[in-house]
Amino acid sequence: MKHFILFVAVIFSGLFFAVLHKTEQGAVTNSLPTLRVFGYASFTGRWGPGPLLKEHFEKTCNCKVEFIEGSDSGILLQRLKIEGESLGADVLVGLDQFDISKALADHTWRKLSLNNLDVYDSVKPALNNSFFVPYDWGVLTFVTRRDELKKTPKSLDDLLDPEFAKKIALQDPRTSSPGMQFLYWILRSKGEEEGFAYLEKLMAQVHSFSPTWSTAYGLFTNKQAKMAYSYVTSPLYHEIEEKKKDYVALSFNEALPVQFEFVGIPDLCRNCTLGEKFVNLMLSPEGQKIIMEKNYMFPVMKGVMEGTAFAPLMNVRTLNEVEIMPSAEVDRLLRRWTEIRRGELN
Amino acid sequence: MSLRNGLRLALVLFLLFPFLFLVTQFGVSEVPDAGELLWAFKNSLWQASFSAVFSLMFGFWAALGLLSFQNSGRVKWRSILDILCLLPNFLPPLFILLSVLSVIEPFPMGIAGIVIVHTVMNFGLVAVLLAGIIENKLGGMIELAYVEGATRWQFLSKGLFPALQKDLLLLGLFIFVICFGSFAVPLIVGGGKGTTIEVLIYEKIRLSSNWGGAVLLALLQSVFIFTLSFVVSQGRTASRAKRTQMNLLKSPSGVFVVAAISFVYLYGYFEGVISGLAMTSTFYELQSTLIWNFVGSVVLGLTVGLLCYISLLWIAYCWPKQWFEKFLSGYVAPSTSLACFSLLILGPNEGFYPFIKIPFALVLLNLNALVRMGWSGELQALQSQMTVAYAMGASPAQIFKTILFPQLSERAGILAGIAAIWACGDFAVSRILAHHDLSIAMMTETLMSGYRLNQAMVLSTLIIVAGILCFVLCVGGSRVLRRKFTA
Amino acid sequence: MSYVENLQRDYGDFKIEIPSWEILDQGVTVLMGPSGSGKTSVFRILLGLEPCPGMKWNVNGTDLAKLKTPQRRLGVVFQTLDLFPHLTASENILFAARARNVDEDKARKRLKELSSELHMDSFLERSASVLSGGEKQRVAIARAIMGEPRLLLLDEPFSALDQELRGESRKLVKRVIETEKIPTLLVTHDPQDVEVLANKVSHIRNGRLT
Amino acid sequence: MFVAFFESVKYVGHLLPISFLRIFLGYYYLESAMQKYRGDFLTRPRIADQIAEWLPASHAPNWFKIFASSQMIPNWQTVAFIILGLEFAVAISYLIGYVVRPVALLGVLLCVTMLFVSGPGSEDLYKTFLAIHLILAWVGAGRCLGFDYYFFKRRRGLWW
Repeated sequence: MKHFILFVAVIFSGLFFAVLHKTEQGAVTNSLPTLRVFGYASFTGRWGPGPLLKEHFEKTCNCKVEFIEGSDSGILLQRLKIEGESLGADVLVGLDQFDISKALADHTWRKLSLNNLDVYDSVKPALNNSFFVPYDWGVLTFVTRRDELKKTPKSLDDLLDPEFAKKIALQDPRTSSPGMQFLYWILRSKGEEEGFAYLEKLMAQVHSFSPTWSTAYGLFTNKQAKMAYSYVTSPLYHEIEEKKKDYVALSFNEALPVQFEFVGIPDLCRNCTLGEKFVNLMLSPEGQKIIMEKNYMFPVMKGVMEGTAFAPLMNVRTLNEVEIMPSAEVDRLLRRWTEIRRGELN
Repeated sequence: MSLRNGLRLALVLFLLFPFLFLVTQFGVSEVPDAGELLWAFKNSLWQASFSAVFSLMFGFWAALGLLSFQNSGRVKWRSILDILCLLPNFLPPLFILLSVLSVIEPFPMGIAGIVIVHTVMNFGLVAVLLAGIIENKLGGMIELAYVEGATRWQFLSKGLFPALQKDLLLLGLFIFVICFGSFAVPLIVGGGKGTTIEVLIYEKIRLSSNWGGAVLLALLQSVFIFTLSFVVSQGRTASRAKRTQMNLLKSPSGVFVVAAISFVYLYGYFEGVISGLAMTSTFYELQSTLIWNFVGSVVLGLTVGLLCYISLLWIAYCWPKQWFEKFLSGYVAPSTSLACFSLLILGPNEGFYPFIKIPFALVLLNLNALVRMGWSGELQALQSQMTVAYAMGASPAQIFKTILFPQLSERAGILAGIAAIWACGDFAVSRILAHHDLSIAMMTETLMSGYRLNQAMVLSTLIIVAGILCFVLCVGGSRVLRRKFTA
Repeated sequence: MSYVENLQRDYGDFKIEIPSWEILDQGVTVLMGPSGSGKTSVFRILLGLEPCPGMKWNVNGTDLAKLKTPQRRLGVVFQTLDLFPHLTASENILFAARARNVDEDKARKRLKELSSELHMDSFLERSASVLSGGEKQRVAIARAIMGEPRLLLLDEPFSALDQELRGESRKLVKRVIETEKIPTLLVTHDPQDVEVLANKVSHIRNGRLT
Repeated sequence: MFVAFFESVKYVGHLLPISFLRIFLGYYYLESAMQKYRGDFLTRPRIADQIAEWLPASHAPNWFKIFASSQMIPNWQTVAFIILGLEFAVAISYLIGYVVRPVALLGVLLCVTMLFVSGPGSEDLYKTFLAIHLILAWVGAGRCLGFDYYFFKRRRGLWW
C-alpha cells in the first residue's frame, strides 16, 4: 500500500510541476500574444475586477491576459524600476495621485491618446496629464457603525472630542495611500502649519496607524475602533455582500479628498497596442461597471453608475482640484509627520 | 581548499548573498539622518529587549506546565499543548493582533502593547524549546535534587537557572532577534514608538526608492546583532543527560499559563472564524482554486522543510570550525524586503521559478533562526564525540555518517518542520516573489485586502492544517531517513 | 623512546613551558599534577587538538608534531568517555577500527579478544547509553585500543567511577596494557593511579615539569 | 533489481502473455496521456463540454449525473488534471509493472467515469478496457516482467 500511495503521489506531483512549467511556457510558445497587466492583489485577485475584465478582454482580443501581482503601488513601481524590461509589463494598474510624480521621474511612459471622455466633473482635473488615465475614483472619509457613536462628528475639529479618544483607526501615510490621503486632507483643509498642529492634537485620539488600509479597516470591523478612514462606498460592501445595513460613511463640513486610481502603459511594453485596447476596455461601460461593482469605487465615465446604489453616494463635497505633488514635497510632509509621532509619549 | 572548507564558504556566501548582491548593485550612498536612525534604533531595542524578557518568563512558566505531561499516558495532552503553543507562530500576525486587541481592553499602545503582542506570539515557541532542553539536558540533575529533598525554589534558583543560564541567554537572544526585525506589529500597536529599523528600511525603499540607504540600514542592523551575539555566546550550553523523572519541575500553573495565553489569541480568532463561517458559500465557486492553493502551500512548506533539513545537516557536516560557528551564531538575515528584492532581480520570475525562489528566500531568512533555536546547542553537545572520533582518525564523512547523522536527523526534522510551518503561513515573501496567489496564506491576504476579513479567518484554518501536515511529514521523513541510512 | 621537545604555549594568563620530556615507549608514563596545572592542555596539544608551533615529538624517527591529529595514530580516552550513545558497545568499538581502515574480519577477531580481556561479553550488544559507568569505561578503553595506536592517551579515565570500581578498573587496565604492550600516557591527579600503574612519573605544576 | 526483472519470466512465465497485454495497454495510455498533455486538454474546458454533451444520454446512475453537473463541470480544470494524472499513473505503472494491482483498480475507476461521460462512439472501447483492467487486477500482472516481482515476491498479499 505504501508503494502504491507513493507511486501515485510521485506521478501526480510530477504532473503538477510539468503543468506549472507548461502553462507559463505555453503562453510564450503559443502564437497568441500575452498582455501582462501589473496590479495590486485586490485588483487582480479573485474577488477583484481583474478576472472579469480578463474574461471580457480575451473574448475579443485574440490574446491572453496575465496578471502579475504586487502588494501595493509603491512596490509595483520598485519592481518596474529594478526589473525593467525583463518584467514585460504592458499595463500598470493602481497608481494614485501621490505615486504619479515618482512614476514619471523613474520611468518613461507612453502617451495615451484618449478622445474626449465623458467623465464626471470631479474627475476632469485628473485628466490633465497625458500619460495616465484614471479608471476609478473614490471619496475618502470616516466610516462608522450606526448608533455606536453618541455624537456624529461633523467637522475635523469634532474628531478631537473625548468620546473618540483611542477609537479612530488610521493608516500610516508612509506605507499606505489612504494614510497619505488623510494627511493631505488635513493639510489642505487647514493649511500646513495649522494642519500639523491639529495632527499633534489628533494623535491622542487615534487608536493606531496601521501599515495598510486592510489592517485599519480590520480593526474597525473587529470593533477595536469606532471609526476607520475609508471610502464613502465602503458601507455599500457591507450592504450588498453581508446584508448589513449598519455601516455609514460620515460627511464632513470640510471638502473630502478624492483618490483616483490611474492606469498607464510603460514605454517598455511589448504588446503596446493590446495594452491600449485594455485601457479602452477599462474605460468602456462594461469595464467601468465591473470595476465599480468589484472594487467598490466610483466609475469615471458617466452612464454606468446612474440608477445604482453608488450614485447617491457621489453627492458629497470634494476637494475640487487634483494636485500631483512632486515626490520631494511628499517626502517633506512625511518627515514632518514623523516628527510629530516622535514627540508622542507612548 | 578541502571539501569542507568549500562547503563552509559556500554556505557563508549563500547567507551573505543579499548583502553582497545589493551592495554591488546599489552601493551604499548616503548616510541616513542620525537622529531618525537613533530614534528607530532605540524603539527597536527597547521593544525587542522587553519582548525577549517577557517571552522567556512566560515561556519558562509554560514549559514547566508542559513538563507535567511527561508520563506515557498523557502524551496526547502534551502534543495538544505543544500545538497550542506553536499556533501563534504560524497564523498571520494580524489575526493574533486582532484577537489580542479584542480580549485586552483597553489595550495599552506603545512599547507595552508591542511587548504584549510579541509575548503572545513567541512564548509558546520558547516553552516548547525550553521543555525540550530541560528534558534532554537536565534530567539527571532534577532526579538527584528530588531525591535529596530540595524544594522547588531551591532547585530552581541554585540548580536550574545556573545550569540553564547559557541556554536561556541564547533563547532570549533568539527572541530578541525575531522581535528586533518585526514590522507590522510595532507599526500597528506601537503608537509613537512604532518606527523600528525595519519600518525605516521599508520606508526608504517604498517612498524614496533609496536602495543604498536601505542596504546601509540593514547592514547596521546586522552588525549590531552580530556584535551582540558575540557577547552572549561566550561559554557553553548544558550537556546532554538521559530522560528522567520531572516531578520537581511539574507545575500545573504552567498549563494554566498556556491555556490563558492561548485564550488570548484564540478567542478573537474563533469569533472571527465563526462569523466568517456564515459566508463560506463564497468559497463554493472556488473549490478548485482552494485545492490548488492548498497543494501550493504544502509543496512550499515541504520544499522549505527539505531545504532546511539539508542545510542543517550541511552545517553539521561543516561544524567544528571556530570562525564558522561564530559566523552562524552572529549572523542575522537581512530584512525580508531586501532579501526578496535581491532575488527578484536575479534571473527570471516566471513559470516555476517562484517555486524555487520563494523556498530559497524563506530558507535564507529562517536558517539563522533555526540555528539559534537549538541547532548550534545540539552540535556543541556532540562536539566532544566529534573530537574523540577525529582523534581516532575517522574521516569527516565517517564522523558525519555514523555519529552525527543518526543522532541529529530527528532533531533536524523537527526544526525543518517548524520552518515548514513558517513557510505555510508566509505571505510577505511570496507576495513579492510570486505573480499570483500560490498558497492559502496569500489567498488569505488577498481576501483581507478587500473587506473580507472574516472569510480570511476561515480560510486561515487551512493554513493550520497545511502547516501541521508539513510538520508531521518533515518529522516522519527525518525518522525514515535516519532508519534508512543507519540500517 | 619518544621525546617531546619545545612544548610551549602561551594562553595569556597561563603559560606552558616544557623544553623536553620523555615518554616511555613501554609501560605507563604518568603525568601528574593538581587541577589547573596545565595537564589537560598538554594532553590536548599532544593530541593535536590545539596548535603548538615549534614543538617536536619524535617517536621512532617520525615527528608526530608535523602530522595532523588523525595521522598521529593515537588512542584516546577522555574524562567524559564520550561513547556514541546511539550505537551499541560493539559498534562503538568497531567504529574505531573502521576509522583506521582495519580489515573487518580482523577487527571482529580483535573485538572478541578485547571483549574477553575486558569482560565485556555480557553487554557488548547493548546500547551505549544504558551502560553503567564501569562498563562505559571499559568500552572506551577497548575503543581506544582497537585502532592499533602508537600510544594510548588516558585523561583521568577513572575519575568518573566510584571508589570501589576504581581499584578494580585500574587492575584491569594495567593488565590490558601489559598484554597488549601499548605504551601509555596517563594524565591524572590521583596518587593511587600512580601507585598502581606508573612506570614513570612526571609532575607538572603551573605549566612546568618539576 | 534488473536481474529480477527478467528472472520473473523463469518463475512466473505463465503470466508472460498477459504481461505483454499489460505493456501494450500501458503504451496506449501513455500515448493518449501525452497527446492530452501536449494539446489543450488542460487549458480549455474540453472535458466540461464533453460531460455536458453526453452525460444526459449516458447510463450513469442519477447521483453521478448530479455530482458531475454540480461538481465536475465547474471544476473542470481539476477534473482534467486528475484524469490526466490517472492516465499517466496507469501508463507508467503498466509499462514498468509496478504496483499494478491497485493501479488497475484506479484504471477501472477511470474507465467507468469515462464510460459515463463519453458518447456511444467510444463506449465499446471503454468497456473492453474495463474488462482488461479487471483481469490485470485479478491476475496481478506486474508479477511477470515487472518490478512487482522484485518488490513483493516475498510478501504476496491482496494488493500485490
